[in-house]
Amino acid sequence: MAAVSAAFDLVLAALLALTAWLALDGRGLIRTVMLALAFGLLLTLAWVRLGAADLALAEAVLGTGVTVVLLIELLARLRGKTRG
Amino acid sequence: MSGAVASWLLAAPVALPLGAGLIVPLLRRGRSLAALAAGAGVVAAALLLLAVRDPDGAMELAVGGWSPPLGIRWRADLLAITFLLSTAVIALTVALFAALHLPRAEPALAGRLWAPLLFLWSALNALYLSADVFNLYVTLELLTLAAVMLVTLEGERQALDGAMRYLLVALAGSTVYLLGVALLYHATGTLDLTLAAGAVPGAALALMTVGLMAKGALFPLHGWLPPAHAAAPAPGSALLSAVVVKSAFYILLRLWLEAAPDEHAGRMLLAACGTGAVLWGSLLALTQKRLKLLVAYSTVAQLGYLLLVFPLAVGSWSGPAYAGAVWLAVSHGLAKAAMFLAAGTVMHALGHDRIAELRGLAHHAPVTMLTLALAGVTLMGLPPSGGFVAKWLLLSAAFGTGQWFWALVLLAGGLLAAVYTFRVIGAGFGEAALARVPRRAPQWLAFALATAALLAGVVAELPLRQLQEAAP
Amino acid sequence: MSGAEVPLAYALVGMVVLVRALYALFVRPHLLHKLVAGNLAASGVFLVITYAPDGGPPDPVAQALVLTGIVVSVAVTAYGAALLARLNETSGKPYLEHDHEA
Amino acid sequence: MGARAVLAVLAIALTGWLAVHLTSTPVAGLGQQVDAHLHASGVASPITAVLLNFRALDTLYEVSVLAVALIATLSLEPTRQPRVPPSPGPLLVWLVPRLTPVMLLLAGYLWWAGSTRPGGAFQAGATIAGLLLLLALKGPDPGLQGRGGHALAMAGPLWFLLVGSATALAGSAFLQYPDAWVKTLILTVEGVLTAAIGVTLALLAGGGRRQA
Repeated sequence: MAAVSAAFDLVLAALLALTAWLALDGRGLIRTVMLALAFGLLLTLAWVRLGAADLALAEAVLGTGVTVVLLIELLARLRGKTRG
Repeated sequence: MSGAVASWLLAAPVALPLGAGLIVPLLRRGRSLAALAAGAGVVAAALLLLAVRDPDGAMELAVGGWSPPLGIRWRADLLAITFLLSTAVIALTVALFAALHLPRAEPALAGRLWAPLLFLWSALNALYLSADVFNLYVTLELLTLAAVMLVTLEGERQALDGAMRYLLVALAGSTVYLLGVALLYHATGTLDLTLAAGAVPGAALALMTVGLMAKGALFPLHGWLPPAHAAAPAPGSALLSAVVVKSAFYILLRLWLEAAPDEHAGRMLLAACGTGAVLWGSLLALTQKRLKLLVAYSTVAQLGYLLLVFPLAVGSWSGPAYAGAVWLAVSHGLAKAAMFLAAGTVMHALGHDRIAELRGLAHHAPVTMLTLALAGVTLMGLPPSGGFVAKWLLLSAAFGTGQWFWALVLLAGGLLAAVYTFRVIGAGFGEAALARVPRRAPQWLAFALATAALLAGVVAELPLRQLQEAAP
Repeated sequence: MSGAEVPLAYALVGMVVLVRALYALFVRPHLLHKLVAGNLAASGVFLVITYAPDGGPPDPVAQALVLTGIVVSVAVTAYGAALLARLNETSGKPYLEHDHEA
Repeated sequence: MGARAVLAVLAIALTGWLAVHLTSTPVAGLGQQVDAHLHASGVASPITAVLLNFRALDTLYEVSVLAVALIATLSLEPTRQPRVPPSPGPLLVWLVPRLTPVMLLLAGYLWWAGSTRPGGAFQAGATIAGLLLLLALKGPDPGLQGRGGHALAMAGPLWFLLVGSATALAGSAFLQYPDAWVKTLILTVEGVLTAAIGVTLALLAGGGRRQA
C-alpha cells in the first residue's frame, strides 16, 4: 500500500511540474490559462496528500478559483469584449 | 519605560497611516486633511521615540504579546528611529507639497494620491520596525502595490508601462526573497533576524539579497526604476526615489550586518554592484534629455554608494562606514525628494521637463532653481552638505581599512554628479517666459528639504556619534 | 520508501516550477504569460515552504505563511490583470514598450 | 539551441544546489511552540491560532494588501456608463436563488469551523465572493460598486486594526487580545474579514468593471 501511495505522489509531483512547464511555453493564451487551472487543481490535490487541508481549501477557492476567474475575465477584456 | 507607552509609540507609525489609508478612499472631502493629520501623528511618534530612546538598548515590542520565535518582534533601535524620522519628515513635507500643488497643477489626481501615499508610509514604518523576515515580505508587498499605484496615477501609456515593469520585477524579486525566507526557516527554525543571527545559510542570504536588489533597483537590477519614477506625479516620484527604494537597502543592512555578520564572501560582490551603479547610473544621468529621467538615473547612482558599506564595515559595525552609509541614505533622501518636487514645479511651469528648454526658470522661479542647486550640492558631496559628511566617513573607512579603490568610486561619482547637476542649472538661465507662473508656497517646501539636506552636514556630529555608539 | 521522500519530491518540484516560471517571467513577451508565470513561481515557493523533513504534515506556521502568501499572490495577480487590461486599452498592445531611454 | 542548453544546465544546477541546502540542515519548525501555546490562543485550530493570534500582524497586513489591490484596481478604471447586464439564462434564474442559502450556509460554516478545523475567513470570504458574482450574473446587480460596497471592503482591515489598536490603548501590546475576550474577538475579526474579503474579491474579480 505504501508503495502505491508513494507512486501516486510521485506521479502527482511529476504532473505538477509538467503542467507548469507546458503552461509557460508561451504557445497561446487560452492554453496557458487552462493549464494554470489544471496546475491549481493538481496543487490542491498535492496539499491534500501532504496533509494540509487548510491549504487545499485555500488553493481551491483562492489560488485556483478566484485566480482563474480573474484570468478568464482578463482574456475577454484583452479581446476587446467587456463582458456583462 | 512602561510597556503601554512602548506599545503606543511603536504602533502609532504603523497604525495611523494604515487606518487613514483605509478611510480616505471613502471620504468625499477632507482627504488631504485626514492624511496630513495622520502624518503629523507619525512625525510626533517618531520624535517621541527619539526623545525617550534608551541609549543602552532598543525599545522592543512582542506584537500580540507573543515573543519570537512564535511571534513577531518590533524593535526601535537608533537605525530604525533614524529611518522612521527621516521618512516622516520627507513624507510629511511631500504631503504638504501635494496638498498645495496638486489641486492647481493636476486637479484630477489631487484626491487619488492620498491612499497610496498613506499605505506606502505605513508599510515603510512597519518595515523599519519589523525583525521578522516573513513579516518583512508582507510589508514589502504592501509597499510595492502602493508604490506601483503611485506610478499609475497619471494614467497615460508611459505611466502604465512603467508601473507594469515595476510590478513584474517586484513580483520576481519578492518570490526570490520568499524562497530565501523558506530556506532560512528550514535551516534555523525561526523567522526572527536576531534569533537566526549567525546561522543564516549562504543560499538563503544570497536569495534574499538578490530579491531585495530587484525590489530596491540596485545595479544590475535597476532597469525598471527610471521609467517608473519618472512617470509618477511629482510627490509620488519624490517618495519613491527618496525613501521607497532605500527600504530594500535597509533590510540588506540588517541582514548582512546583523543576521550574517560573518559572511564576507558576498560583500565585495555587493560593493562591485554598487560601483557599477555609481558609474552606469551617473553616465546615463548625463545623457538624459528629460529632467525627471536625469534625477531618476541619479537615484540609481546614489543607491550604489550605499552598497559600498558592506566591505567597508567588515569587522566593525561601530566604524565610520556604517554611520556614513546611514547618513548618506538620509541626506540623499532629503535632497532627492527636493529635486523631484522641484521637477514637479518645472513640469507645471513649462508644461514639459526637457533639459534643453529650461531657459527662463532661474528668472521666474528662482526658488526652484536654487532648490535644484542645493540638492545638487548634496549629490556631489560638497561641504557643508550631509552628502559630504557621509562620503567623508566612507572615504575614511576606505583608507582606514586599506581599501582605497572604493574611494575612487566615491570620487568619480561625485565628479559625474557635478557635471549633470551643472547641466541642469546652466540650462535654466537666460530670458524666456514660462507657460504658467508656479505658486510660491510649494516651491519653498522643496527648498526646505534641500536646505535640510545641506544642514544634515552641519548637525551631523551628534547623530553620527550616537549611530556609531548604538551600532547593533 | 520512508516518509520523508514524498514531501521532498514536492519541494523539489516546487523549485523546478519556480525556476521555470521565473525564466518565463523574463522571456515571454505577452504580459498575460508573465502574470501567470509570477503566479506559478509563487506556488513553487509555497511547496518549498511547506517541506517537512520528518515526512509528517507541514507545521502550522509554515501553513499559515503559505495561506498568507496565497492571498497576497491573488491580490497581486488581480491588480496585475487590471493594470494589463488598462495598458492594453491605452497602448493597444499587451506587451511592454522596449525603448524607454529615448 | 546552445544558449537554451546552457540555461537548462544552469537551472538544473540551481535547483540541485537549493535542494542540497534544503535537506542538509533540517531543523524542526515551530510546530511544538504552536502546540505549547495553543491553549492560550483562544482557538483550537493551530493554523487559525497562528494567523489570527501568534502572527496576527502578518494577517492584518495581508488583508491590507487586498484592500490596496482593490483601491489600486478601482483607480485604474476610467469612469464608464452603466451597462445593462445581459439577460440571464433560465439556468441561472433557477439556480441562483436556490444556491444562495446553501452558499451562505457554507460560508458561515467555514467561518465558524476555522476556530477548530480547516476553514476560516479567507476560504469563507472566497465563498461569499463566488455567491456575489453569481448574483451579479443573474441580476439585479447586488450593487457593491458604490460607496457602501467599498466601505464594506475596507471594514475588514479597519476593524482588525481597531481591535489591535484598542489592545494597545488598553495597556497591552499591539494586537494582544485580553485573555477573557480572545475567542470572541478572534471570531468577530474573522466574521468582519469574511464579509470584507468576499466583497473585495468579488469587486476584484470583475465586479469592479461592472460599474457605473
